[in-house]
Amino acid sequence: MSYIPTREEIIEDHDNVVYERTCLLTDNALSYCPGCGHGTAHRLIMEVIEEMNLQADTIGVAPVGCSVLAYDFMNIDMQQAAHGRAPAVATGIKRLYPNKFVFTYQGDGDLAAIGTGETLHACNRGENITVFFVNNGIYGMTGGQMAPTTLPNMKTATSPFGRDTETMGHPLKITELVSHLPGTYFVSRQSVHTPANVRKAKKAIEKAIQYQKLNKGLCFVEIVSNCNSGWKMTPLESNKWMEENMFPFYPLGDIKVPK
Amino acid sequence: MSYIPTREEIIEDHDNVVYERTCLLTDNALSYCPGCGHGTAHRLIMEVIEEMNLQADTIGVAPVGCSVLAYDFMNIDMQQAAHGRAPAVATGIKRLYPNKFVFTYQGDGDLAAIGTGETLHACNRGENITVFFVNNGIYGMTGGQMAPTTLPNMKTATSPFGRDTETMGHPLKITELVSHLPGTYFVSRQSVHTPANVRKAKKAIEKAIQYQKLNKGLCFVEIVSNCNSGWKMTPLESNKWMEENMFPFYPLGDIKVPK
Amino acid sequence: MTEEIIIAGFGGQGVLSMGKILAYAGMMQNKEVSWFPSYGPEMRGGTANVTVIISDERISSPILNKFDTAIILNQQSMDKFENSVKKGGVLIYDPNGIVRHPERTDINIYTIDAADEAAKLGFKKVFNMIVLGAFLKLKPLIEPEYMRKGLEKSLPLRHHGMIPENEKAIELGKSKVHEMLVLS
Amino acid sequence: MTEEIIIAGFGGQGVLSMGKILAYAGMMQNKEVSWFPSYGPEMRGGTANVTVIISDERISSPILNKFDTAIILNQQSMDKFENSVKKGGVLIYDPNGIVRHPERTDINIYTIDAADEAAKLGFKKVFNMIVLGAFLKLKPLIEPEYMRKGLEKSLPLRHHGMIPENEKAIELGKSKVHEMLVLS
Amino acid sequence: MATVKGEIVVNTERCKGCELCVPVCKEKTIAMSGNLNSKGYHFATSTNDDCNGCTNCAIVCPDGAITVYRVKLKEEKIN
Amino acid sequence: MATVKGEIVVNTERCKGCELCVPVCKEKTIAMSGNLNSKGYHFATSTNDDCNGCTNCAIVCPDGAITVYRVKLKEEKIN
Amino acid sequence: MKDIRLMKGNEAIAEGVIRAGCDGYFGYPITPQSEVLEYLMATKTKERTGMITMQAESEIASIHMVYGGAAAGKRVMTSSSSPGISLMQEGISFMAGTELPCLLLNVVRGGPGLGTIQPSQSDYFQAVKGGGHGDYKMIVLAPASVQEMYDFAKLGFELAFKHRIQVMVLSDGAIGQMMEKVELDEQVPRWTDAEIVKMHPWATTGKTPDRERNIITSLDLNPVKQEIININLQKKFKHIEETEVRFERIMCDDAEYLFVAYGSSARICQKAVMLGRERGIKVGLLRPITLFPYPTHELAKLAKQVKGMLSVEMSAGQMVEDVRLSVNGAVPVEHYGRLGGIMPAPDEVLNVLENKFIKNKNYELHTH
Amino acid sequence: MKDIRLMKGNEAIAEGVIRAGCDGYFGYPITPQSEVLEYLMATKTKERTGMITMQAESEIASIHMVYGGAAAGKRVMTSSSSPGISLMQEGISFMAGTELPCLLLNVVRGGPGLGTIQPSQSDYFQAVKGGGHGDYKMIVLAPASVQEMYDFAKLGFELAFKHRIQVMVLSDGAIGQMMEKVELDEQVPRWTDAEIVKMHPWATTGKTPDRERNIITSLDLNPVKQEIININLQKKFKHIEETEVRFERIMCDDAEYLFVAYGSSARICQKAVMLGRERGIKVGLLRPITLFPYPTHELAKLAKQVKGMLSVEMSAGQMVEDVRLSVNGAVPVEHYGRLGGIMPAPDEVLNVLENKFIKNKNYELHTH
Ligand SMILES: Cc1ncc(C[n+]2csc(CCOP(=O)(O)OP(=O)(O)O)c2C)c(N)n1
Ligand SMILES: Cc1ncc(C[n+]2csc(CCOP(=O)(O)OP(=O)(O)O)c2C)c(N)n1
Ligand code: SF4
Ligand code: SF4
Ligand code: SF4
Ligand code: SF4
Ligand code: SF4
Ligand code: SF4
Ligand SMILES: [Mg+2]
Ligand SMILES: [Mg+2]
Repeated sequence: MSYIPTREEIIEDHDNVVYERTCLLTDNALSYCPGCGHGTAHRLIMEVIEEMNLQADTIGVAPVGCSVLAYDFMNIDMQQAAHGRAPAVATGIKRLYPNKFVFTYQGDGDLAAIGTGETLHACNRGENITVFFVNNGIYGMTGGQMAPTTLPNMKTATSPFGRDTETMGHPLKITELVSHLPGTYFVSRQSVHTPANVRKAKKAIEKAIQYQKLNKGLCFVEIVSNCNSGWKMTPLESNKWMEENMFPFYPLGDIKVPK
Repeated sequence: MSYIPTREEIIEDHDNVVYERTCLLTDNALSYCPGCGHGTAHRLIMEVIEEMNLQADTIGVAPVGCSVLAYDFMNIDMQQAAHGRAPAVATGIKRLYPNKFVFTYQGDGDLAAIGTGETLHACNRGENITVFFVNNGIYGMTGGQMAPTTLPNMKTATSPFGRDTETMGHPLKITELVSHLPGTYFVSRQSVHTPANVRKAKKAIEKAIQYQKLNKGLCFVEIVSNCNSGWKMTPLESNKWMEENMFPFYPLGDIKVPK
Repeated sequence: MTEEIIIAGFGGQGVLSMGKILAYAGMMQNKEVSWFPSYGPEMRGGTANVTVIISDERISSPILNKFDTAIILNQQSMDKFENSVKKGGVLIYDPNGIVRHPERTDINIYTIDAADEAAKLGFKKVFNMIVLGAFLKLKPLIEPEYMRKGLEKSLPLRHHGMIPENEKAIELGKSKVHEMLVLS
Repeated sequence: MTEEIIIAGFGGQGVLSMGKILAYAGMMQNKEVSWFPSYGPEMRGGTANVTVIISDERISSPILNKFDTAIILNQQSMDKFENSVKKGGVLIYDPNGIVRHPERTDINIYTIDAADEAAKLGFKKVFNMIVLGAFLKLKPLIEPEYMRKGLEKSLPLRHHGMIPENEKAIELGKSKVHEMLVLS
Repeated sequence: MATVKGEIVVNTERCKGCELCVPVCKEKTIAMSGNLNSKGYHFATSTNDDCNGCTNCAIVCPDGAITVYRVKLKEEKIN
Repeated sequence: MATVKGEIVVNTERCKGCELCVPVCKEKTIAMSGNLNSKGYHFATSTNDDCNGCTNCAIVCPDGAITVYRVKLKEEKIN
Repeated sequence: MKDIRLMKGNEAIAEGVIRAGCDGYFGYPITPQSEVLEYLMATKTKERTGMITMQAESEIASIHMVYGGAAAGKRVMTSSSSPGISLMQEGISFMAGTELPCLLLNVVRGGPGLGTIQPSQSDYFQAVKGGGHGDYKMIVLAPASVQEMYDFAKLGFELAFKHRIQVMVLSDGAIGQMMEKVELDEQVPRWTDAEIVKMHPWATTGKTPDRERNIITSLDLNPVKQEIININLQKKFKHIEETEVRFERIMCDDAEYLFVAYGSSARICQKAVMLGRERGIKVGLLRPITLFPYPTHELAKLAKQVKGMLSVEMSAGQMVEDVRLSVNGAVPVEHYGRLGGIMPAPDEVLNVLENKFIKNKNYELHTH
Repeated sequence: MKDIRLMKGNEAIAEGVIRAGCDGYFGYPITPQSEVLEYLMATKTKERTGMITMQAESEIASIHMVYGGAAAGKRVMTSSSSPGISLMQEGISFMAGTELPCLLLNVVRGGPGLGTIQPSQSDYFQAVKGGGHGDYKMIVLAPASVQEMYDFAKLGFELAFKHRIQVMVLSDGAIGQMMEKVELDEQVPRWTDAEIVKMHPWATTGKTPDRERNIITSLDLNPVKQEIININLQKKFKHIEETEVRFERIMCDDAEYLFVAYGSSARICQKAVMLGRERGIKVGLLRPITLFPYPTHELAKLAKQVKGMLSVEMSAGQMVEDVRLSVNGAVPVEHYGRLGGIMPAPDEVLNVLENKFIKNKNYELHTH
């Protein structure tokens, strides 16, 4: 039998750390609701940027949405973009700094409603940027209104009797749509609600960043996430609901991979 | 042998008319350049509306583009929409007049550049409207600048050395794109440069209007057309160039038909 | 008669709905009322406050910086609003979680152990009604029948079964408020 | 010296480029110049006109409603601009296609059969240079060497081979302009 | 032998001389006039008697400038 | 028998009590504390010695509240 | 029995448009006005009156849906808050150019940019001078209470159709979010399609044999015609200036000093007037209700009576220009504003007035 | 040897920005300014100086590409004409809120709506008062010649970076489309990335270990902080008003009557001054070159000297408000405007001045 060290002995030695918050997340407490996937998504992106040693080369673009304050949490240079315009903003940056790593971080309202034109055209031009797209099927920030990605019959503040696809349209699979454009290089849909999914999502984020360094065109990583406040559930319930309802409609996995 | 009537005898009798301009085209001379497909497209739509006896039930929406003055030529009630916004305008009309026949008539700059968001979302919601989309691969109205649909290496006023797909993106197949949306019901690509094509295009227009009457969702008819002025060719040359260059990239035919 | 009230605490303490019930009740009693909340995302887990005015006349400004009564339910709000009570006005607070107690000597200060009482009842939701009771004891602006009407109007139908509990909590609050001794 | 000129006709007659060559030449001769076109889609098949000013001083308004010289190349333009010539000013026109000839008696009117002459040359493109020659005969503002420089500057390199033809056409225009008899 | 006889009437003021109608006429009936209309365009014109009223020219004309007439010829049956 | 031993440290002020870390711990090490942090949240806490340092809890924590430590146990070879 | 409710301003105007016979609402969520769309959705307008309520993909789509509906003669509207209203400027200019009636609601928040979601009045210039291109005006109504939020729905539609003009209700986060008592009135029936054809012969309702086709356009490439169109527009605005000015005078009759304020600032100033009178200062309040047309003549008249005017706005000084233009130098006009979502308090504005005009101290302004 | 060219105004400003060391142009075609983008494309800016020229999918995308580039410290710009500029209002407000330097060109055409493509000056309010939401100002330069179109490229970028502000060149179809002689100057080198890091420590160029991260945002939900941000913005505008006023005086020294006009109207008035002097009228012209900051003090001074001022604008009367605010009732101020793409002629405006102030007839205005 071996000697079993005490808790104090273990945590005293920083060499024993196998996981700690990346230094690219600031000390500011995240402004998200308890259990919201935005936090994990932030963390993964920052971990990869740290691991790839890209902090000095990164310019991020924050959207309007719950993640509007992303710049408070990500310890990198960031610009806050107007609602829906992050891909245009990122285009402006990247064209002038082709050697920087430029990404947008956007919600489904931002990217797939008001920002549809900017999203599609940045994808179509194959801008060398990376788009991180957090799809929670709702407008979290403004209090839970219907998003383009809201599921059929889902209740929100502006579809209080459920999304009626007859009058409100079908949920928009924007990710599949942009994957049809020649300008996108790598398109993937992930989630961050279980350890396994977190690991896969991180892989996808790594690839997306790698490809940008190789000037391959636009990489697009969707993260299907909960909005437990908007959905009016506990975090654990919301993740379960997400698995049961969101994933069948928004199946996880790579959608477009380099040939 | 039969008696062969003289020219005068033949044209004297209105019963002998087998083709004349529909009364739904006004007497105003079209403002288009000689040989421009816009005129034929206008005529076909008006013919079908006449034949289906829909004049009193039709509200058309003119775009910004060479066809901005469509209301001078189409003898129906029409609204002129801001650049790119015709699908939103038509949505506003149709939601309030579900029994009217509502259509937009748009160019490629209008529909696929500035209006991308409105186009995609009207399609996605399955608005019961009909979109006529004249794709001439260029901004005719403003003097021949590059459009989203401009072919690779094609020279325009803003791509004087040819469209460089590396920096200017690939031509956008917006029609294929919207055909992927559940809200579109009938999506077809036609041309109007030969008698046979004119006849086919008219069939597609008829179907699109029929389906709207049946509340089937959005019908989308693209007409690949010349812009001989913008392309700097004679009308005949431009039609030939269109066959040789546009059609391979934008193949004619139905893209989505009802099951 | 014009009564200008600020109610301030954490989001989740029922600050806004307490104000709403008060305003509804005032309205049912045929008074002029206004209810002006702090709003927006800062409410998420942060602080919440609402200005309620009940008056016999048309209300001028619904936004005020001086109040007849301040109802204070956490330390942050105490820091922010203690000095906003008019001279001679009333400050009611729940001492639970309060580190720095009010220090003014020119106002009347009362405490209500609403959190404790609610916990004792095993029914945390009536916390705000206990506080409301304390207020109504000190400022009996609204007659009980109109309080009931206010509750009916402001609670969704499916919660009407709870009205008796709420009324009881109000009564409890009335009985539990007590004046702080001012050591001066 | 300030010369204020309007040149007006159909789109396609080379109205704008004639004005441009004149302006370039003036500039080469170290004068102040301005060139202000009608623009936009109405040019497509419609009318075209351009105001050219050549002056020894800084030019004030590039937009005018009175001109020293009007060069008129179709009926519509005649209708529009005949009355815009200053008293004592010059009106030059090509009678080809003109139905209603100018009627003013307080200005000097000249004709130039430029369309016919160009047709005779079998070289329609120099039509506008013939007209320009007529103008220069009447208003010898620009010396020939600067006209050449103006042509060089305003024509794209690939058309420089045509400069001699253009110069010849200008000379032709100079020789063919003639004054209209004013019947009054 | 033709069993129908056609005729076209070109609205010469609407015609813009684009020439699109010319090649679609199998009967080579249409050509461009040497004359100009008031807008300065050479207009299309019918140049022979072979028109069969197929309407091809009219339906490709972007300016709706052509009206087509057709009569059935009463044919004597041979055989 | 465990060849590694883990420990977690929860930053109780960052923790928002979402409970996402609880079910992902195979060792059932984590539970929610009865106490509140200054923001009013019940925070997560380690409740047993079974942690193996797998990091599952940390990587699902949206608030980056968990640090995970692990040591290899020097094992005496049996057999 | 009167139908009296306690409502938020945003809810009141939503209820107001339903009862005013509105045919269609098209909008996009934004704080602090999302309750308008939410209320309409929750109340099932389609079932209640047949009114269409639709969430658009953006503010730009919203305003052009409004354009389409208005051009077909319907009573239609949209609402948003500052950034969203900025996005609508092209569309608003198009509606001005085509003289289409509609109701627009701006629940103003602090700018510029994303700014803050707190109340502000810094979109006055945009609303009153014209944030879009070209020479145009909208009728701008400034509600100062939840009741007026409700009332201006009906009034707005009436004015819009009377003059074929866009009516903007220029509210702010405070009026939108606060609850007050509202007295509701009867449902105005929605127009039938046949009524629309009759009442609005210009509307694109489908060309019938009995009339020429109707065209809604703001384009005329012929400058001569375009100038005539513009002159007629200007005549209409002039006519509106002559006939539609609305304002409220509070204690003005004997006033020596005057607050000029609209919307929630006016509520604050009303209290300040009361405080001032308690202090023995003869102060009054002129509250413009229409910001266009502006109560220019009323202010010019008051300029002969008072010793100074203080324009109080939650902005760095916008309406004050119209006050100055109205009095044309006859009396000193000062401005006091709070910015960025902060609302001044009644005693604060009273102190400023006292210091500027009475104590004549060199008062330090917050904003400069 | 001097490099002298005959150029269109649109071409001149395009050449101007290249030579001013511009890093990026993002724009969308619209008449009457498409030559800007066309010229830049034809001249191969990428090969010439490394400057990026890009056609965006819309004006909205353009302004936000500009935002991105500007926020990273680059010299960037966009151009459009009236409807396109209206679409940019939200973006402009965001740039104001983030204090990002940039150059914006509006080659104004007649509105409202689609209007006409002919020249107009009816976007003055939008440019000067703020067409977007919130309290902000841009520096507005009004070129009156092709040379100034060229010159204001460099000046514009200088002012933009000096004050971290948006500079709008407010031109019109006439100045954009006409050709005049232009004297070009030397190429200003584009900044290297290293220079940008040094000169613009606020720019988001990638966080290096030697500094905190840079954040470009216009959001602050805390109204207290937001008010401070706004107060600082107002201080900046005040400072600009004190230091950057530009104008031209033409025959003002002995003037008894004054034209006030900018851009192409000023050219017309300049001719009218000459005509007036020929008629023996002592008339002068004050030409504001900066519309914000406005030459308020100069006009106030002139108000003591002249008997009347006529604001001549191709609009229904916009700048005239600033003239009136400047003179504050000291002297009669009248307006004369032509609309819808029509430009007044020199004798026409002179006649108006004569009739209004000298003959004192009841002159019938075109616009009313
Ligand atoms: C122009 C404009 N329109 C609307 C808004 C209001 N708004 C803020 S965030 C948001 C939607 C946020 O939803 P999403 O993008 O899905 O992000 P989430 O909060 O769900 O992460 C909206 C509509 C705005 N700020 N600006
Ligand atoms: C907001 C706005 N931006 C730009 C323009 C200028 N514009 C007019 S038409 C047009 C493009 C026309 O191209 P397309 O839609 O392809 O029609 P076409 O003329 O080729 O038929 C543009 C950019 C405008 N009128 N409004
Ligand atoms: S509202 Fe929804 S998306 Fe926003 S922080 Fe809360 S859970 Fe996350
Ligand atoms: S410019 Fe092109 S699209 Fe426009 S009318 Fe001419 S040919 Fe047709
Ligand atoms: S109708 Fe047919 S045959 Fe007759 S001219 Fe036309 S194309 Fe030729
Ligand atoms: S197709 Fe029509 S417009 Fe063209 S030449 Fe023939 S008749 Fe004339
Ligand atoms: S590291 Fe693994 S074993 Fe340890 S507490 Fe976390 S989830 Fe449980
Ligand atoms: S996942 Fe993180 S925030 Fe959530 S309870 Fe566990 S430690 Fe706390
Ligand atoms: Mg979302
Ligand atoms: Mg096109």
